[in-house]
Amino acid sequence: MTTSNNKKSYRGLFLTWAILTIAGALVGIFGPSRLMPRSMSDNMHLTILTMVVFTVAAAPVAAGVYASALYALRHWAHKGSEVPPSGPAVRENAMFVTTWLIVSTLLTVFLLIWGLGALAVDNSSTGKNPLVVDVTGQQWVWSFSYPGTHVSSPQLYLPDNREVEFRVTSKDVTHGFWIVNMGIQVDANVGVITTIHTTPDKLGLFNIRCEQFCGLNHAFMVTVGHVLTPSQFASWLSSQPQQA
Amino acid sequence: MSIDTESEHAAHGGHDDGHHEPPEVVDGRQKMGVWLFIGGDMIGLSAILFTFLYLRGVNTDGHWMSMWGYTGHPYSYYYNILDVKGGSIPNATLIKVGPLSAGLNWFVTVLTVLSAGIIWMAERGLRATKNVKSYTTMAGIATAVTILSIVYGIIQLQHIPQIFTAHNDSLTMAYTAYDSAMMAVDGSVVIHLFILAFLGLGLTIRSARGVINGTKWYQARLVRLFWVWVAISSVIASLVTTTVNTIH
Amino acid sequence: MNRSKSLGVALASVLLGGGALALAGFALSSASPHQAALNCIPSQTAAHTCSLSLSTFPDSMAGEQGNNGGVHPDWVSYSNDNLAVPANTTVDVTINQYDSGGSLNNTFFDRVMGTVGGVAIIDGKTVSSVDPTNVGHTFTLRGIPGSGKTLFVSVPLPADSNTKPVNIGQGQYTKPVVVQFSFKTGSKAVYEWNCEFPCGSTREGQFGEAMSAYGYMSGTLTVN
Amino acid sequence: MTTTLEHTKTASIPQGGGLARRQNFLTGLIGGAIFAWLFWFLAHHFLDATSRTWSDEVAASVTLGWIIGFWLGIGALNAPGRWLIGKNNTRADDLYLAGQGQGKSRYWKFTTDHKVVGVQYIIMTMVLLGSGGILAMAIRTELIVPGNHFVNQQVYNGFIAVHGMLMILALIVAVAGPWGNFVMPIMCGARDMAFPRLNALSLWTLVGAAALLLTTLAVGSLTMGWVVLEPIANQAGVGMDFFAMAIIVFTVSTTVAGVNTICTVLTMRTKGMTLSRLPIFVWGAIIAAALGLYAFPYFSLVEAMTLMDRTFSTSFFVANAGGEGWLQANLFWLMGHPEVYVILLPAVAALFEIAAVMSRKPVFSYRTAVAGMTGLAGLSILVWAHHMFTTGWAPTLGGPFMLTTELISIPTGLFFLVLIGTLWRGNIWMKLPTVWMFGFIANFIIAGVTGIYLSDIPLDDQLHGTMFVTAHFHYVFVGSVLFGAVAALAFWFPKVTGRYLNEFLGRISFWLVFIGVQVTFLAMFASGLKGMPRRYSSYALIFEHTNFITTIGAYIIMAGMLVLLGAVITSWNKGEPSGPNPWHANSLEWLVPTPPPLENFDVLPVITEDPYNYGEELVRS
Repeated sequence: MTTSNNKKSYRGLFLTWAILTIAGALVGIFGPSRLMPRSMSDNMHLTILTMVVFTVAAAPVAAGVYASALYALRHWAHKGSEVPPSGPAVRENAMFVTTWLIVSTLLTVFLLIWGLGALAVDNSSTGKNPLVVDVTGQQWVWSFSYPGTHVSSPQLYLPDNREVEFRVTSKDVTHGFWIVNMGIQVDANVGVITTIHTTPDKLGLFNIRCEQFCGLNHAFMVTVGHVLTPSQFASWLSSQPQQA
Repeated sequence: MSIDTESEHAAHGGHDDGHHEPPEVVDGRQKMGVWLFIGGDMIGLSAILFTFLYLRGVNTDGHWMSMWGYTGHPYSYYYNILDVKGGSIPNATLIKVGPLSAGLNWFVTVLTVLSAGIIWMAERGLRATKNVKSYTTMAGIATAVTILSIVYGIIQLQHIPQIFTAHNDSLTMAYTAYDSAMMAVDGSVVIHLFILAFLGLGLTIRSARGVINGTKWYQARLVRLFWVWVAISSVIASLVTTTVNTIH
Repeated sequence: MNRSKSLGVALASVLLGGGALALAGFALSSASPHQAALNCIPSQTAAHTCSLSLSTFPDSMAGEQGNNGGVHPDWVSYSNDNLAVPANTTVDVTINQYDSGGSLNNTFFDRVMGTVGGVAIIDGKTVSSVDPTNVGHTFTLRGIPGSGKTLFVSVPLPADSNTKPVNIGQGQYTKPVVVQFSFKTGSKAVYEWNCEFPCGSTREGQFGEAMSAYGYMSGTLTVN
Repeated sequence: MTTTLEHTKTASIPQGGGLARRQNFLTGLIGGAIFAWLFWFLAHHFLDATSRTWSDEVAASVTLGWIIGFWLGIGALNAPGRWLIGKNNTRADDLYLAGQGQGKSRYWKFTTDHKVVGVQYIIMTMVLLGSGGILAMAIRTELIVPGNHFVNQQVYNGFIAVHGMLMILALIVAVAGPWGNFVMPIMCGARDMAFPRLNALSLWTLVGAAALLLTTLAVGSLTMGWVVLEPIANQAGVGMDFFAMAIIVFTVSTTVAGVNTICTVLTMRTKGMTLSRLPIFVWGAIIAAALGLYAFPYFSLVEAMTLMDRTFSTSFFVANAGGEGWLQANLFWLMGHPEVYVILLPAVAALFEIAAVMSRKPVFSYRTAVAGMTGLAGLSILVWAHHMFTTGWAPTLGGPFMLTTELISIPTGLFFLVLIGTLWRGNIWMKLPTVWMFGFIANFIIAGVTGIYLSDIPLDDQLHGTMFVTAHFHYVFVGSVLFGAVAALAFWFPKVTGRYLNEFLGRISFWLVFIGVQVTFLAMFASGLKGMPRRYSSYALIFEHTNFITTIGAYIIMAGMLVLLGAVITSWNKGEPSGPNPWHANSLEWLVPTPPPLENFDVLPVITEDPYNYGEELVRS
């Protein structure tokens, strides 16, 4: 293979890479957000954004591997039953290895910085008058109670735009409390209270599913929740039967 | 791969050479094998002690050595009350079991260390004096000491107190977190002691039959390596379990 | 081997293997118990109303588990597990509760929830909740058909403290507590129901054995 | 190339020899059955005389009886017994144990020859993959439409637990078992493994464990997932006792095999086989073995504790008695994450080997390859809590574990560097192993990228416990490890049988499995993103389409694997003859006759350079 040929064909490699990168980035931008459930909280907005950013960041890397593999197949594949002649005896290429290491380290550092930043945002709490909800998992029913009100319910009702702190526990085995539309989950453990918090910012219906295997009817340990306006929430709360 | 065919026959005289490796090569390989098994066993011990310390660490609210339930009677006593007479058992009380006897624990450990010392002395004697008879005797003594430590190890396991708990009409037996962890630690020690007893018995018989002797002592050394490790692990386990045993 | 022969091998592998797998699947499927459905009996008097009658037993001698109580004669059981009701109908349920009881581990379930009027009739008395320390079982129905519509019904069944003996099947029981309630079904869906009183006997939450096994203290409600 | 190495002189076949020489798999089964019954009788009599069904104590006793009886029956305990009474094996004994002059029957015996053990591992891998595959098809059939129509949810829960564990076992042994035993000692220039009897012990112990695991479904309800989640494992039926004992027995097998592999590589290399001249596959095998030696003690301990909770009423995982479910999660994942690399590394190393031979080039950056594998193994023991991000255990450790987890992408990236670098400008011989290797490259990048999502805690808070995770690790295990394993099978098949694995059938199989994997698991990613949790026996209508596609894809994979099975069966005896070195490779396993004679080498070779001297001046032979 002559040098000019090489240059020409490496252009092909670059083109394949570029096309695949763009395709990957497009999938990243439009794919997950289409598939993922309606976002109803600050955490879920961040989750979807992270998904998009990571996919776009991964696209050139994956495209690089695919393009090289396709390029190798296109140019160096040797068909037939006879053994091909030996290739060039290249054992090392310090430049290439170093570049690869630097690039992959930089990418990892980027992922880490983004991840730690997102984690900090995810965990940050406004601390302003959060609504506390006690969540109890029992095979295979969720129940929610609102401390200080004697109200409990098999469905979750939340006011809009107010931070909610969930205190999650279990009566029997480990369950996984997951608000699908709010991007938060934490296990419900026996004898332990785990907490998570989020701030709903869209009105409407959302799904709650158990994401930790909990036995016979695990698939049916589901319920729904409602985000209401603060006044609707107050009237719902007062309309509920009081439990001792 | 390039094979240097010139030196092949120079290095090895006959045709059958290499099928019989020199004994010291085989011995070295077996020693490495024993060390690797000891390495795996070290992970096992650390995992057990991790369990012990983890359970200690999470039970800061008094559940480490105590539990709501009943004790003092055998299972059948409560079973009769519940299922035969149809009554209800009295209210559960908070039972504090307290730490197991550190003396008994250390007694088993000291016996293990003693047997390890004997087996080490015996091996040194064998290599120095080539006297197989005294080796057989000492290996026999070490085995007997090990069997004694097995007996006390089992006695120790039997001293772990059972507690009965009842919910509605079903009665269950249980152990506190401390007792559970102790059962893992002591159970592991007893299983290791069984292996030592087997190995000690083997050394005794083999040296009595002359398979182990003044020139072929390598197996004695391999067994001693493992034996000393078991003794050390027993000491480590006892150190941890008898120092981290406050009730609160 | 030439190509056509190879293709033959490929085809044979897929057909033979697929056939063997289908057989294995059939065997697995038939080894998995599916009980015959108990259909809701339409009311003669009122439109869109039907009635279901169930029982809860302290053992398995009178339920669906067979003459000798099946593999686990001592496990608590519901009389039926697979229930079928019509869509958009009021279902009147009567449960004869023959078992003793104790304390709920989650007092949430001492309430009557999701029934018509939020009440149940227990031995003739209309109640909206019961004593949480004296419950035998619960009938708790939930599940999600997918579109956000939910059906949640939970009725506590108080413990049976009667002494008058009754014989049903091969089981000997005492006169039951009778619990009656109604709920309304929506569109077609499959729901699961189970008992939320901890009546299994393993240590974690008393939810083992009969509580965790198909066909004892749980079942399916099909709306069709 | 290989002409001067003759078959070992046949020593006279020993005649007679008593009971010990009549033991085989059948006597093992009989022994196991007798002891299982005996232990059942004793346990039932002394521990549990009243119950009509099995209690946990009885079930655990039966499993113990089975494995002891199986060991006795097959002859695994002969060696310790003979050691105890001071009898050493003669050379004739050793040769008999190695299967000399016993024809095909040696494959059914406690045979110590590493090549026999290697073939037995091939069969065991196929048995485990096959039975796990049947369960996979059952699971997908159940999920083809919403609702529990095919089996009920209790049976389904058993399927997911046993499918998971069978496949984990299958993949742990899929590359390291057959090729770590058949070719690895020859690659090092050894006559056998370091401890041939332990080698046979590890194989037959695996058989004993697999038998226990396969019976769990028949014995009772398994409501705990393959990870044996606590505290729910405390609720499961007696099948759980079989399950736990199967794992404990299995860890005995892997520990013994790991010690054997390490000792073989470190002490049995022939003269001149320095560590830097080792074929790269040997590096993968030894690093995986060392990692396994670290990881599996946690596995046996956590299962032993599960069994103790169930039989002795201890409280390791019982919260109201002072135990904790998170303890199980910690111990399990301390084992569980290294175990992923115990599975992955041999497959990757085999692919390095294949890439070099098939592209007629040296392994690109051999040192990077070894460093990458070592680094991955080292990092993998520091990442276990990333499986527990959403459990609520130690939220403050989330950041550090995210760090270690994301660092893993650096050594993983080096694998692509080595593979692509080796292929680059080579003359890539497009035979069956190469084809499957390209499949690996395509799938492994998807596995890697989706792994990055899951390592990020805010994203994991949405994706953990969903089908997204399931799809991710199936891209790792099916898309990557299985492809590597099939490539290795196609590559070394001629060395075992003297025949090629049918190229045409192999390619049909490749395309079916490759397409099937994309269809199945891309749709499964979609299910996960939409919000479908894993281990669901039934699901809401919004997941209908993606699940249907996944099931169709799974059937395509099944068809592909069946074609592969057909190819293996037909090629084994009737395939195209390959000669001793079909790929014109230079490593030692190709320079001995096919099939390699007992004890491999007539005269041990002396090595002067590594096997990757393609295109270099020094090429000889």
